[in-house]
Amino acid sequence: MTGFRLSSGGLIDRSTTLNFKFDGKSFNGHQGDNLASALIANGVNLMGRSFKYHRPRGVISAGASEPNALVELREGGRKEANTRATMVELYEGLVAKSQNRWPSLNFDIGAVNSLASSIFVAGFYYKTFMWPKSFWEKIYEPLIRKAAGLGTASREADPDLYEKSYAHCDLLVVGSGPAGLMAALTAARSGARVILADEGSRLGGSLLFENEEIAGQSGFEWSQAVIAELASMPNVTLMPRTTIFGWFDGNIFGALERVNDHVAVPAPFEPRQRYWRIQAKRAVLAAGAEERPLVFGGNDVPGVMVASAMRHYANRYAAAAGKSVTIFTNNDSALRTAADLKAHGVHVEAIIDTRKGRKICNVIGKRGVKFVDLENGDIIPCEAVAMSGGWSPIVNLMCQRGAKPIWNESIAAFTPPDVGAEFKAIGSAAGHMLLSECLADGARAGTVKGKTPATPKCRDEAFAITPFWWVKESTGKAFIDYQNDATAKDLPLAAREGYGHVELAKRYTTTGMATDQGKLGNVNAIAILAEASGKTIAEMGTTTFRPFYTPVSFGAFAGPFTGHHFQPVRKTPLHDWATEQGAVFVETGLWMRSSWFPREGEDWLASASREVKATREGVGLCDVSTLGKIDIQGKDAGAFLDRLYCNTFSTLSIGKARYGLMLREDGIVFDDGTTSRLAEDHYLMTTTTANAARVMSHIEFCHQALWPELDVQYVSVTEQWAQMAIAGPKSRATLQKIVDGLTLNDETAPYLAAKDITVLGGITARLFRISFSGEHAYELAVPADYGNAVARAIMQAGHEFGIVPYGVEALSIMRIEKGHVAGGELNGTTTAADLGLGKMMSSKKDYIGRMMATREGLIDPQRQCVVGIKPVDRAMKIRSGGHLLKQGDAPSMAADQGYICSVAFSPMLNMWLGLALLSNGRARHGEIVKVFDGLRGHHYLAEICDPVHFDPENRRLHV
Amino acid sequence: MLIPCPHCGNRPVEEFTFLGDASVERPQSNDPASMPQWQAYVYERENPRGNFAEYAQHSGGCRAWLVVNRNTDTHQVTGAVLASAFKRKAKS
Amino acid sequence: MKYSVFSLLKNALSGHKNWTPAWRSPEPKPAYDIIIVGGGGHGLATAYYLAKEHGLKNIAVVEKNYIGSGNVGRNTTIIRSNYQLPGNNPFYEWSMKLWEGLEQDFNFNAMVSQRGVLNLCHTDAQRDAFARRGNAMQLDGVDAELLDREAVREMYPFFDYDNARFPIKGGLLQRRGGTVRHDAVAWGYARGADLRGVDIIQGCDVTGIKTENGKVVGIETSRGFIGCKKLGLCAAGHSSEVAAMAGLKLPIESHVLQAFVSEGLKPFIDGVVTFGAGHFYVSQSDKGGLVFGGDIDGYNSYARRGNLPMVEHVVEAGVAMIPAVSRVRVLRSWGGVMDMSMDGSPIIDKTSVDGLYLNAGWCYGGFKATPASGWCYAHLIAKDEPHKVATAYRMDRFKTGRMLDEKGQGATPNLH
Amino acid sequence: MSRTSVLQNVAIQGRFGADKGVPGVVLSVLHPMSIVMVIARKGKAKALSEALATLKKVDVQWAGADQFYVQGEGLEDGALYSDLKKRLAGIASVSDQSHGRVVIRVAGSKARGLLDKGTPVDLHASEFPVGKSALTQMAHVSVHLTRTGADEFTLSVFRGFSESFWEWLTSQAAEFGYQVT
Ligand SMILES: Cc1cc2nc3c(=O)[nH]c(=O)nc-3n(C[C@H](O)[C@H](O)[C@H](O)COP(=O)(O)OP(=O)(O)OC[C@H]3O[C@@H](n4cnc5c(N)ncnc54)[C@H](O)[C@@H]3O)c2cc1C
Ligand SMILES: NC(=O)c1ccc[n+]([C@@H]2O[C@H](COP(=O)([O-])OP(=O)(O)OC[C@H]3O[C@@H](n4cnc5c(N)ncnc54)[C@H](O)[C@@H]3O)[C@@H](O)[C@H]2O)c1
Ligand SMILES: Cc1cc2nc3c(=O)[nH]c(=O)nc-3n(C[C@H](O)[C@H](O)[C@H](O)COP(=O)(O)O)c2cc1C
Ligand SMILES: [Zn+2]
Repeated sequence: MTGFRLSSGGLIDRSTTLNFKFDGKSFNGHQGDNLASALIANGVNLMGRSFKYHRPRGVISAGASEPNALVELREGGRKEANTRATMVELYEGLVAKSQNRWPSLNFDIGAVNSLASSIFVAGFYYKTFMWPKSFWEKIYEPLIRKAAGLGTASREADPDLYEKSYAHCDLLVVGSGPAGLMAALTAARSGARVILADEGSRLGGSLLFENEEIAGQSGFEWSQAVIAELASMPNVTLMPRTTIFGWFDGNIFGALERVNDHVAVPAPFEPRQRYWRIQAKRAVLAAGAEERPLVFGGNDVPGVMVASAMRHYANRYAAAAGKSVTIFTNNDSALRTAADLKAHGVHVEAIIDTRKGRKICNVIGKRGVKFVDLENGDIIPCEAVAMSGGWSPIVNLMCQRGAKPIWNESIAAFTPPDVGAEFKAIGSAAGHMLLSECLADGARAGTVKGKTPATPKCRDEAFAITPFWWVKESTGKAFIDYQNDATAKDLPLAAREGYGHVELAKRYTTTGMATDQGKLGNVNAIAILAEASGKTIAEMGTTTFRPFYTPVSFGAFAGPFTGHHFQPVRKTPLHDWATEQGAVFVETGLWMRSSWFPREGEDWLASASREVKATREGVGLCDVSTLGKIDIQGKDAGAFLDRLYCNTFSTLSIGKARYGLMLREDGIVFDDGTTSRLAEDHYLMTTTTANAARVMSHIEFCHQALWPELDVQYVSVTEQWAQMAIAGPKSRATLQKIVDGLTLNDETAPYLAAKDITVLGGITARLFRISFSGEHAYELAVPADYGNAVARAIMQAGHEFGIVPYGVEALSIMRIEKGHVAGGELNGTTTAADLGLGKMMSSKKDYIGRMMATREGLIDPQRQCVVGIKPVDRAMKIRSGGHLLKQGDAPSMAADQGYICSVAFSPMLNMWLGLALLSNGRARHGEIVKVFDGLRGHHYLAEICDPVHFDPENRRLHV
Repeated sequence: MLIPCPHCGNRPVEEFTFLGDASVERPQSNDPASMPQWQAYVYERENPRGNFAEYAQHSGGCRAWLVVNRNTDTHQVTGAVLASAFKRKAKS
Repeated sequence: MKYSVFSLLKNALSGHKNWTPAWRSPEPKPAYDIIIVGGGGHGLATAYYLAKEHGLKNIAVVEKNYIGSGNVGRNTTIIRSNYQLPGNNPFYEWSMKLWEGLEQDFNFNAMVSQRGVLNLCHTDAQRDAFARRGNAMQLDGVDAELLDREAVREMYPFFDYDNARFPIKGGLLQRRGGTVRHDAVAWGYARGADLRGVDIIQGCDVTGIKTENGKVVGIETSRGFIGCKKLGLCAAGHSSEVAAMAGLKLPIESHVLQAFVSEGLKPFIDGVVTFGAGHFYVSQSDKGGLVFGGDIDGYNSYARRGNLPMVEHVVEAGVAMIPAVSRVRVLRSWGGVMDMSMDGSPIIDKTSVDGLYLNAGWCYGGFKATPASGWCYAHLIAKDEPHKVATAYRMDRFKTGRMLDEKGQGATPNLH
Repeated sequence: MSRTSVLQNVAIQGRFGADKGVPGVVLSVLHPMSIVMVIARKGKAKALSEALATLKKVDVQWAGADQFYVQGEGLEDGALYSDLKKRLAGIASVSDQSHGRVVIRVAGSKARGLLDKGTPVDLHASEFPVGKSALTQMAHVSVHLTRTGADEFTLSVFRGFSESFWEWLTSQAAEFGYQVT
């Protein structure tokens, strides 16, 4: 317990009290606090445990880079693991728990790992756990996996809402410090569309906590005045609490807005977070710079912080890390901390400056700083240590598309690469350490046209640094990657073992792979690795920068497309009618199709069987609206279809329909369907439900890319028409009752007729005499808005004939009875011949797939082709997916003869039967094969037969 | 990644469907002797690291098939024309 | 030095100062009998087996970057042998067998972890396809189980079963499937090969292939000309590029596939699970990160990074499958460049150029193949005839029409 | 027999979502609509646009290369289609889409904010003036979008998706407060 609340100052509202819980204990803080500052103010400096050694850890930074102070925030479905206490705004009722400790944060069994730390060095696990072999699966790995991770994820669904949105601007400004504000202001004043985003809870950047002087005001006052002006402009969008997490091709930026993370529960209708995709004509990176820790023994003891963080807590949150502080630095900036702390009445014990040959060797203390010992043996008692190893421009975003940052000796840091005019770094992100430079930089970057306006006068703090990387005298552990417990010693070890490439060292030691992605530690690691490998830092270079600058919740990327709204639902025009009829619906792609229409006490099989019987014996009505319908018009429509289909359509007479088969250019069957000719220059194509979109795109390609000279136009009319199949011996009699002024017979509506008619006193309709069921059948299409009404009318008309609605289950039973191929057989690997449709392939014309279909492998007589199959034991049930073997053969893939594609229980033949693909099958009708269905532990004999199980003479088509 | 559709202007990549190498040309002949050309047309692809002319359909927009010029290494898009107007470089 | 608990303890006492490099960094010799282009999993495994199984000596692996910098070092580490076409499974099952003894074989713990691979299905058609596949696996002697919805719920109670847009109907489970520590595979093979005298040459970019009257004689590289009698291309993702150096045009497009890792979590998902109603598959690494991926971005690319739309597409599917993942955070995303072949299957074959061999076209599935690919490629290079479990991977299949198209998508690489 | 809107039981009239005074958006389903897709025959693009320019009492909206939606409210069902089929014979292919598409009007001060949640198209007036149409995707659904006023747009989607699309649209409008007329 060393931290405390300063008696005055800070951007907190002391008139408010916010109660919160950490590890079950109650505390309070003020509006304006974040969780870390409130804990410090309450004297809590132990906030978490590290990954490998379970070391006690406190907060080390004051922002997004925090590796230590990670908590489980909130509870139940709202629980968030690994949440950085430094980024959590305090709210009334906040509940947080520390992580990766058992049983408690103070006493953590896992800490024994650090005793064995001399063995648990980088990569130790690659060298052991191999004997005895069986132990890995049974003992070692389960142990390792149990140790995995830091926080625990909720198992409940997230009750909050998420949103996605797009934004566009002339200038995106990333970061709202002096550089960003100046850039935004300059651009905005010249009328540009500006977006200013900052991950912080409040705009202002470092001006919210640094003692600066701009235009005779404090830096804070100046910033608030600028922000107020920006807020008043219609062409400016201010986005606080918004992290730009990634830079993508086309100057598109990904951003996460934490809309309601600062409250216990989002307001009604409001999202928790909003994910933005920002298309920026230009963008500037005004992300500032990150202060680096120094590498020395015990640099992870709670109470050790980077110097700017310590003054950040003191100045902005009035939270002091301790009553007495030792400062350890290799550059000037830490002097600001000394000055600011003194001003707050915090005692600064000493400033240990490596440039004067002074070093802290070790920080002594377990759960808090007791004292530090120096290179000369001196000991300084103190409660906290502020360290500064220099400043690294926050180049991350600029390097996410492959460009590498450039080492700059004078500020001992990597500075951004030049990635072109679309995206420029300014201010400290560009390596400028002086406020005046940052402001000037911003003004320059914000200048859209004309000359750059003058920038306000300001006070500059001198900055100078002499790099210093590692106190080798340290006896205690000196950490590089705090969260993953990578120490300074691990890097030379990696180099020694051949993992000296910066990327290999990263992977071998896991440096930079934790939730903070090495924001604090990577440069230290690179410097030490470079030294160990006898290279310069510039030669060593950095590891690859990747999205995301800070981690992004799954929920934000998913937005509103969760649960039932994952994908849109597509309903047919007959959906209401089907619902009235008690349909059970099934997902078919995005469509919901009526699957069967159960009556009291029927399961799907009983229902489907009844539907089939009733249809084959009387009449049935089925919704087939999902079939793709493409209107194809133009002078060359016929010629075009001849090239798309393997059979011919230019010869089709007007008012007629024809079954068509389409191949892919590689000679394999693509799709099928009936296409009708409505006029000389007008065809209507139908496609399978599954391939409708692909066929459309194929048509567009063939015309636009292959044969643009053809005069042909096409558009999908799938949704314009409600289409129903009316099938069964009584279909004609039923339809007759609703068609206007036309007697249906084999002259007016012969088999394969396609004609425009009207029904129910004037409703436009198209009548096709086609049949998938094998019955005397029609398909009737009416404009979608009339669909339900017409279907109801047909049900009435058919009532006297016992009409039933039937679903896709019954449809599929009937097509299998008839041996009509569908999805199970059109599987993207079958040829026309395999499907028994080889005769359709014209030899008189060129068409898609003609040539490649002639390859030996596609005409090999041993290919698997469609056959019928039925169990020898006629009472037995068969299932799809069973493989076929010659009776004598032992089970093996080498002996595999094919498999069962589709099965159905045929109510007409009162048995299970199916369609299969069988090697050289057409020659094997009558053969008895062995069916291997090991998955269901079911092996049985089956008889191969003609695919047409029912009404082989097709008599019923014409009854 | 933004693609300049001649009809719709700059649109993001998710509105497009890609079909790869646009240098392939469908043979005219159905003579068995032309099999090698068919073979190449259907299976062999230019696949350069660098500038690339590729088929892409604005499937989430105007549905036009385009030939897009894009650098496969940098993803820099340098232009797009309608596939119907695309002039293939004569093969050397 | 041999890796073991004892060597570890011994070195601990001397402060780990005495470890020797896992592999040397030799200067390239003027010439080798065999050069393998590509220090990825397959290239290193090939060199390892050439030395170990065929007793060949004078071998080099040349890698333009650092070893494992390619897909072996950036993949989602899933191993399985659940294919359905004859010609595939014997090969992948052989690979699985090699995984099962790999660590003892090359004395490096690659953390082969057979926690099961579960593919979910959401429609009857998918279930039928799984039944066909599972039975094919069993015919090949591979373990396969068809699970119903309740059995899946048993294993993963917090998936979305009830509110889902596409309800889970069941799944196909291969218990012997699982994951392997990706980098360790490259390092283990590299160390094993190095111990057997193979020169592993990093930072050596192959820029040209030199042939004399139809025969390979060597390669031009960023480190000068290196002669060889046999040249094995193993440059996954860049196969078209290197093959073009010998005037070959391949049935391959290079595509980028993204992968992702979440922040580290306490044990959440035990095995590997793939969603059947969207592009999402996930497993949890030994460090606790959810390692996941989905579909390729869809356009030809040599940039090892993708774009936002695919990130959304994949994560939407993830949350649809596991609503509880909503508040977990995605930590990092990256991309890898893969050969997408015209039928979705690989090529292990000789080429029209004498002494030039090709190992390519692994799409997003070649990590699991690493041991068998190395084994069979080594066999081909050493004996000049295909290994019996890799005969289906000949390139002439496109000419004959005997494609190996598991998905039935045809000659459209980005649909495989 | 009269046409029934697919959204008749979905787009219930009333005031929904957050109550922040004036509703941020006002949504209305335009039904019954006559919608006809016309596509120029080869080489007839110019002839088509001239012919379309002479049309009265209907709006013509760009819908792709030499393609347009000709739309009118309150016309007799099928009349516009047969009329255009006659007028444009030989210069355009004509297909009736009146029942195939559902048109929703989105108006109000937050109309653009709402649509920004769905489309990557920049709807800022400087880029997307009144009268301009775009074909795009919103919430995984293809949308034909037209600006009909400073704060007013129409969205046209495939009928089958309209209910699902409506759910998305209203859920996204909720934070602004919306009125269905
Ligand atoms: C994101 C992602 C996820 C994946 N997930 C899985 C999975 O879960 N399961 C699975 O089985 N497979 C998966 N894969 C596929 C698998 O990673 C690859 O098929 C496999 O790694 C390829 O073999 P490789 O290891 O030899 O390739 P690589 O590791 O890419 O090796 C090729 C090497 O060749 C080098 N090279 C290229 N050109 C040259 C040159 N001119 N000179 C010198 N060297 C050169 C490259 O630098 C590279 O190191 C995934 C792939 C990706 C990208
Ligand atoms: N004295 C020193 O040693 C020293 C060192 C460095 C900086 N400085 C001072 O700090 C100031 C730097 O000004 P500045 O404007 O360049 O930076 P800044 O630090 O003032 O502001 C940067 C802002 O960008 C935000 N940010 C970073 N990444 C972001 C992202 N991806 N998305 C959204 N927001 C993000 C940060 O939260 C921060 O608020 C100057 O006054 C400079 O003198 C001083
Ligand atoms: C299985 C697997 C797990 C990974 N886990 C992590 C991780 O925990 N933390 C991390 O920063 N990166 C992780 N990565 C990503 C790597 O850091 C790196 O991005 C990836 O290997 C690609 O390399 P590159 O980004 O250097 O191009 C993981 C990668 C893989 C393949
Ligand atoms: Zn377009």
